[in-house]
Amino acid sequence: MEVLERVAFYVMAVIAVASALLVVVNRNPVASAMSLVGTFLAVAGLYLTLNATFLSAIQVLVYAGAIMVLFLFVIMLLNLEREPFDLPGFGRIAGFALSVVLLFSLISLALNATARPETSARGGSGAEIGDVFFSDYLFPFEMASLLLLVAMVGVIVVARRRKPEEEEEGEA
Amino acid sequence: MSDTQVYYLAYLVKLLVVFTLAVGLVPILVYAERRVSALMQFRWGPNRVGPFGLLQPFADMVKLLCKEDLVPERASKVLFTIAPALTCIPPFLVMSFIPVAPSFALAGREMKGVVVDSPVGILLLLALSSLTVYGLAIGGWASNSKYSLLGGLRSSAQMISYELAMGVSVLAVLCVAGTLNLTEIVYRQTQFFGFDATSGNWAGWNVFAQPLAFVIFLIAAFAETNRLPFDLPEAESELVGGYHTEYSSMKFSLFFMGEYIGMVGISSVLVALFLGGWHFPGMHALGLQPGTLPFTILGLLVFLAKIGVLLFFFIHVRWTLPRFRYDQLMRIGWKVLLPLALLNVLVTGAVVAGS
Amino acid sequence: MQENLLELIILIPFASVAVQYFLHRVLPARLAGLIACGAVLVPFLLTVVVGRGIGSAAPQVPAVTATIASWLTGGGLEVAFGLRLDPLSCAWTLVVTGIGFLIHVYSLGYMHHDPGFKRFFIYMNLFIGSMLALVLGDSLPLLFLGWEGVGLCSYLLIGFWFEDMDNARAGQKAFVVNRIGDLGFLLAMLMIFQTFGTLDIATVTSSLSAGHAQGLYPLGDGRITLIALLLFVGACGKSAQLPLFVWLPDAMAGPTPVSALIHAATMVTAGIYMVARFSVFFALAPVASAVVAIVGALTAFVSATIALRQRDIKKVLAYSTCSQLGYMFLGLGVGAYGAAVFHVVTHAFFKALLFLGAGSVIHALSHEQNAMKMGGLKPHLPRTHWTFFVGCFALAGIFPFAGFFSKDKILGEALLGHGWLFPLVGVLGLITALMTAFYTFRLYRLVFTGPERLDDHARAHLHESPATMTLPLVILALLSIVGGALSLPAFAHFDLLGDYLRPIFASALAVAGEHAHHAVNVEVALMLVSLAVVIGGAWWAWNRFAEGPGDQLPLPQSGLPFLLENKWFVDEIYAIFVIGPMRGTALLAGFFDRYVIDGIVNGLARLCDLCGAFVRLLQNGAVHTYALLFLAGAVYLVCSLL
Amino acid sequence: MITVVDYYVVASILFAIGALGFLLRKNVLVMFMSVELMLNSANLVLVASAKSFDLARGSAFALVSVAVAAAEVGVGLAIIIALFRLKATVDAEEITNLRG
Repeated sequence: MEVLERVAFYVMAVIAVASALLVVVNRNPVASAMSLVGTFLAVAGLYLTLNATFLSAIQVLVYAGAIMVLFLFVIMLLNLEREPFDLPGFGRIAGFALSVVLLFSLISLALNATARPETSARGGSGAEIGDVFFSDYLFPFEMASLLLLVAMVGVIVVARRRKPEEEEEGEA
Repeated sequence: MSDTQVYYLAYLVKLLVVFTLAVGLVPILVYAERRVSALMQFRWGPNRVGPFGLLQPFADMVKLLCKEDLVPERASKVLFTIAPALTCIPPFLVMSFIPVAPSFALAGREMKGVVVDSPVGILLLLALSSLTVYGLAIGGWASNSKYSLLGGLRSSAQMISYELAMGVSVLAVLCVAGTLNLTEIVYRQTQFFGFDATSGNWAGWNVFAQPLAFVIFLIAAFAETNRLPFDLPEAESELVGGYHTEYSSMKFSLFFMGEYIGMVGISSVLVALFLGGWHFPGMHALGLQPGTLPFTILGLLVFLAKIGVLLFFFIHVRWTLPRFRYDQLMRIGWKVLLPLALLNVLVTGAVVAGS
Repeated sequence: MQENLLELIILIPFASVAVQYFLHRVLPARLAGLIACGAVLVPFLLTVVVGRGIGSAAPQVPAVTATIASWLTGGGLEVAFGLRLDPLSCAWTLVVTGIGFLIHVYSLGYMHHDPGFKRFFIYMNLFIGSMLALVLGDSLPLLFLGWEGVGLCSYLLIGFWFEDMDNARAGQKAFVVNRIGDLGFLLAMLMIFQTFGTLDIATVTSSLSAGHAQGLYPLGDGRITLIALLLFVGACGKSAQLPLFVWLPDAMAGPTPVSALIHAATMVTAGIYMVARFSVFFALAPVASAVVAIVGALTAFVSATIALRQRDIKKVLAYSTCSQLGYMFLGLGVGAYGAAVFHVVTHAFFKALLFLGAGSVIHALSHEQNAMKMGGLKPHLPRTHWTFFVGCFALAGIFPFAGFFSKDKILGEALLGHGWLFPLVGVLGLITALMTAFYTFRLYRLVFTGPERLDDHARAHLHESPATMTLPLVILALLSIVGGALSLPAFAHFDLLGDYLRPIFASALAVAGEHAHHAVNVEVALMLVSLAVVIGGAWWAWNRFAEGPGDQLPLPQSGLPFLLENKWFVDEIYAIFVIGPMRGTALLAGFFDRYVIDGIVNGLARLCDLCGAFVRLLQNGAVHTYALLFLAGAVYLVCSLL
Repeated sequence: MITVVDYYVVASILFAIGALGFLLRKNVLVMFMSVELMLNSANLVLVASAKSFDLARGSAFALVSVAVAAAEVGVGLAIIIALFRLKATVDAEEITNLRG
């Protein structure tokens, strides 16, 4: 079984990293979005290998099922073209260099970490997470719902197409 | 052969059974659709190929396969190619979460009547079925055609909207069932109508405990499978063919198949969630021992019969009702179904918490 | 139980304010008025209930206390929202809520047509609440809070009709003049804290008398004297005493019920309350007491002289109020604390009655206030007339009306005191009593008898006031008749109020030495003298103004009448000697502010501007630049963790 | 044996790729996607670490972070749409002026 676990981890990790790279490299935004869906699904798979089944389902449901559809929808709505290729300027070269430094520093930071024994008292099932939310973290839970409500109102206000007369009022 | 090997072999067989079911039902459905529609319109329908035209679907398939595989100019080739596959995969995956039959003992272990028995099965099921939208949206976008794009946009908007009502209606069922595990949910329904004396919980088919959720789910199911009266993404009269306008040959047939497997999948979900799964009143009285293979096969047959009835209903509705306008569709989804579903959850939650 | 009721007494008016304020859109005016009235009546009844429980005379001052919440805590300071109902505050609370209720009812009629009806009742209830905080507060800060609260309400209500510039100015004047007094009070408070280390009133007074007993604070101690004087400065501001009395006559710009409630019956007596509350300080500071007595007597005298020639019906009463307040301070100064409080109570009765009666007249005459344009109203306003008549008798101090007993008590204590000071202020008070009787009946004659001098507009709308207005008048009139029974002269051996208040002033009187009881015949003789003086004054006015104002109608151009007509030119003197120099200083300060301080500030701003111009180069609006810098920071953080 | 460290490494790589995408791409949408990538890697670290302590608690944290991400994406996309209406571009290098 342990071999299976290893295989699952490596497959998921490779898919995640590869499609993440595709997100950045693809010049077609839709292809980027689809690659990102791949990354999310792979991360969901990683959650499964961590026994966080509920979170894994939520990851697929929210990220792949909702957030990325929204992205896709917006890309289609704006009807974006492929990004033209242009020569990298100073900022991009610096950005690339910085990212590489970040990568290596993060990895060395990660390797410095000592693996603690995996002694979680509770698993990641829906019932157990529910217990946590409805006892210790009731307030954050409610705040999260409030945040979503506020975000919903905000989105409607911001994205709404204004009528011409309102536009004039806004400018006046 | 050791017990473990027998077990794994049986597992493989189970897998195959479920997937053949899903695929095998497609030609039958296509045939049924055409025959039923013909019956309803006083026509003959296909009756030339094979006895009663039974081989028509295969003839159609051959025809589709032989057609030229066109890829529009300036279309995004990779996306154009993977889009049809993306519509087909999620329904297959959905099927793997459905407990199609009761479990039986095999080689000293319990063999579940489901491919993947996940503790959060219903969530994963919903999550995966929501991925169908990518196929349609990508297909519409990659075709580089305005009809397809509009079809793709419509489908993504429609599916997101109705997924909400659907998910919320399922929440009410989960409140009654008290678990996210589908096998468990079906087991809780192994009584036609009534309460479980020991636990004091509802133990009958959920359609009686949750009629409103059932209706909402049913309506949403039509929208999710892009069937009439919600087939706006592929409205012939407005968008030619919607997202699959530019598709032909095998890719088109994949879209086609995807729609029908989707119907099978959503019908299975309906049966499992609301209609008692493999259970039918009186089946225990036949003298078959629960937990044995014959009982399991009986359960499977019951399940299939239920799916068949639902699929007939799907077809019947398609040839009965006219299509909604797009704004009507959105209004029903957001302003009728979603509030109703939320109300249902509220009331159910209150009742469950109170009892 | 009693504690909870005590809390209710103060919370109800504030709750009512909140209700009226937040629901002012939906509440019908009539209902709002009734709520406001109820919010005063209920505390009155509660006070009666709670106050009955504290009547027992124990060695300790009997009191009910309650702590609503802790308030200021820090360092050695600990102040709570604590309430304390002892005989003194009980008397005041009863006056405030009782008279206040009657005036609220009266206002229902008086303000009936006013567009600011609801606003008026919000202010009124706020005033009642603040006044109760002042009276019931067991600590100096709470007392001060109520003190400022009533000041605010007074300001709001004087300027109630703020559309008129003059009214708004009068409100400002009251506010500013009060500030001067408040400064004194604030300083006194700080000194008390420094001296005693606490701001709890009961603790302060008891530790002072205890300290005196141990020889810590000898008679005439400088520090105590200073505190007493500063307290008196505060009292002067609030109670309109001599240097600071100019705001009260102007305060008559407010609606008449306001004048009755705030500027006659309750708020202006806050100074008396404070001095009475800290009577131990004054008892230990003979100099301060003398100052109180002299200032009181002078105020009584000067105000009475001004009232002699006032033409505005409310101004006459306003100056009379100053004058009567002077009497009260005189009483406090000579150590007749009980008598002063007694006079507060009776004065509240008859001055409220007179103001409300004047309001009724003004109401009937469509807001005509000039007494020269009245006359002959007796048959038109029968109920207003006889209640006003009763009020006049009470104010003039004619036996057996309420004013006679209280005034006589103060005068008796003053005249029969020893040393040069007491008889001096007593004589001043006696002369004032003469003038009081004179101007009171002058006013009565001018308004109600003689030929009618109304203008056409006023005559057209002439009418008796509605029952909501006359009923309070009748009740107050009855109180003015029998109010004297609360505290009969010493020889009658019936002194309800005095007995009730005795524990409060026990320590002060112990310090100063109990007044000797005088022989009965001396007291009776004094009474007869003062009665004769008063009746003489009344008689003189009665005859002189039988046929209207007579020679008082034309404006005098010289001599004493000229001085009196112009109120001794006090306002003008202030304008030259106080306001003028202040204007000059302000001009200088403004110059300094504009060129020196602003110069520094602007210079700094310009420096920042310059710096900003450099930093601005970094903010080029491109997200990528920011992200790059941000990431550089992140990388630095990560590397520093390595 | 797969340990927490392996997950950390994967998360680090994902994070760095996200940062790279944010810095190199000009399309606001793709930049936004990169941000989501970074967020996901952070979540991964959270859940992986939680295995050593309390997985349910860690999952709950991650769940809240997912909810926040959902809200953030909604608002972010709405802003991008409004921006596109105003400037007719999603090129981050062309959107440098706050004033419409």
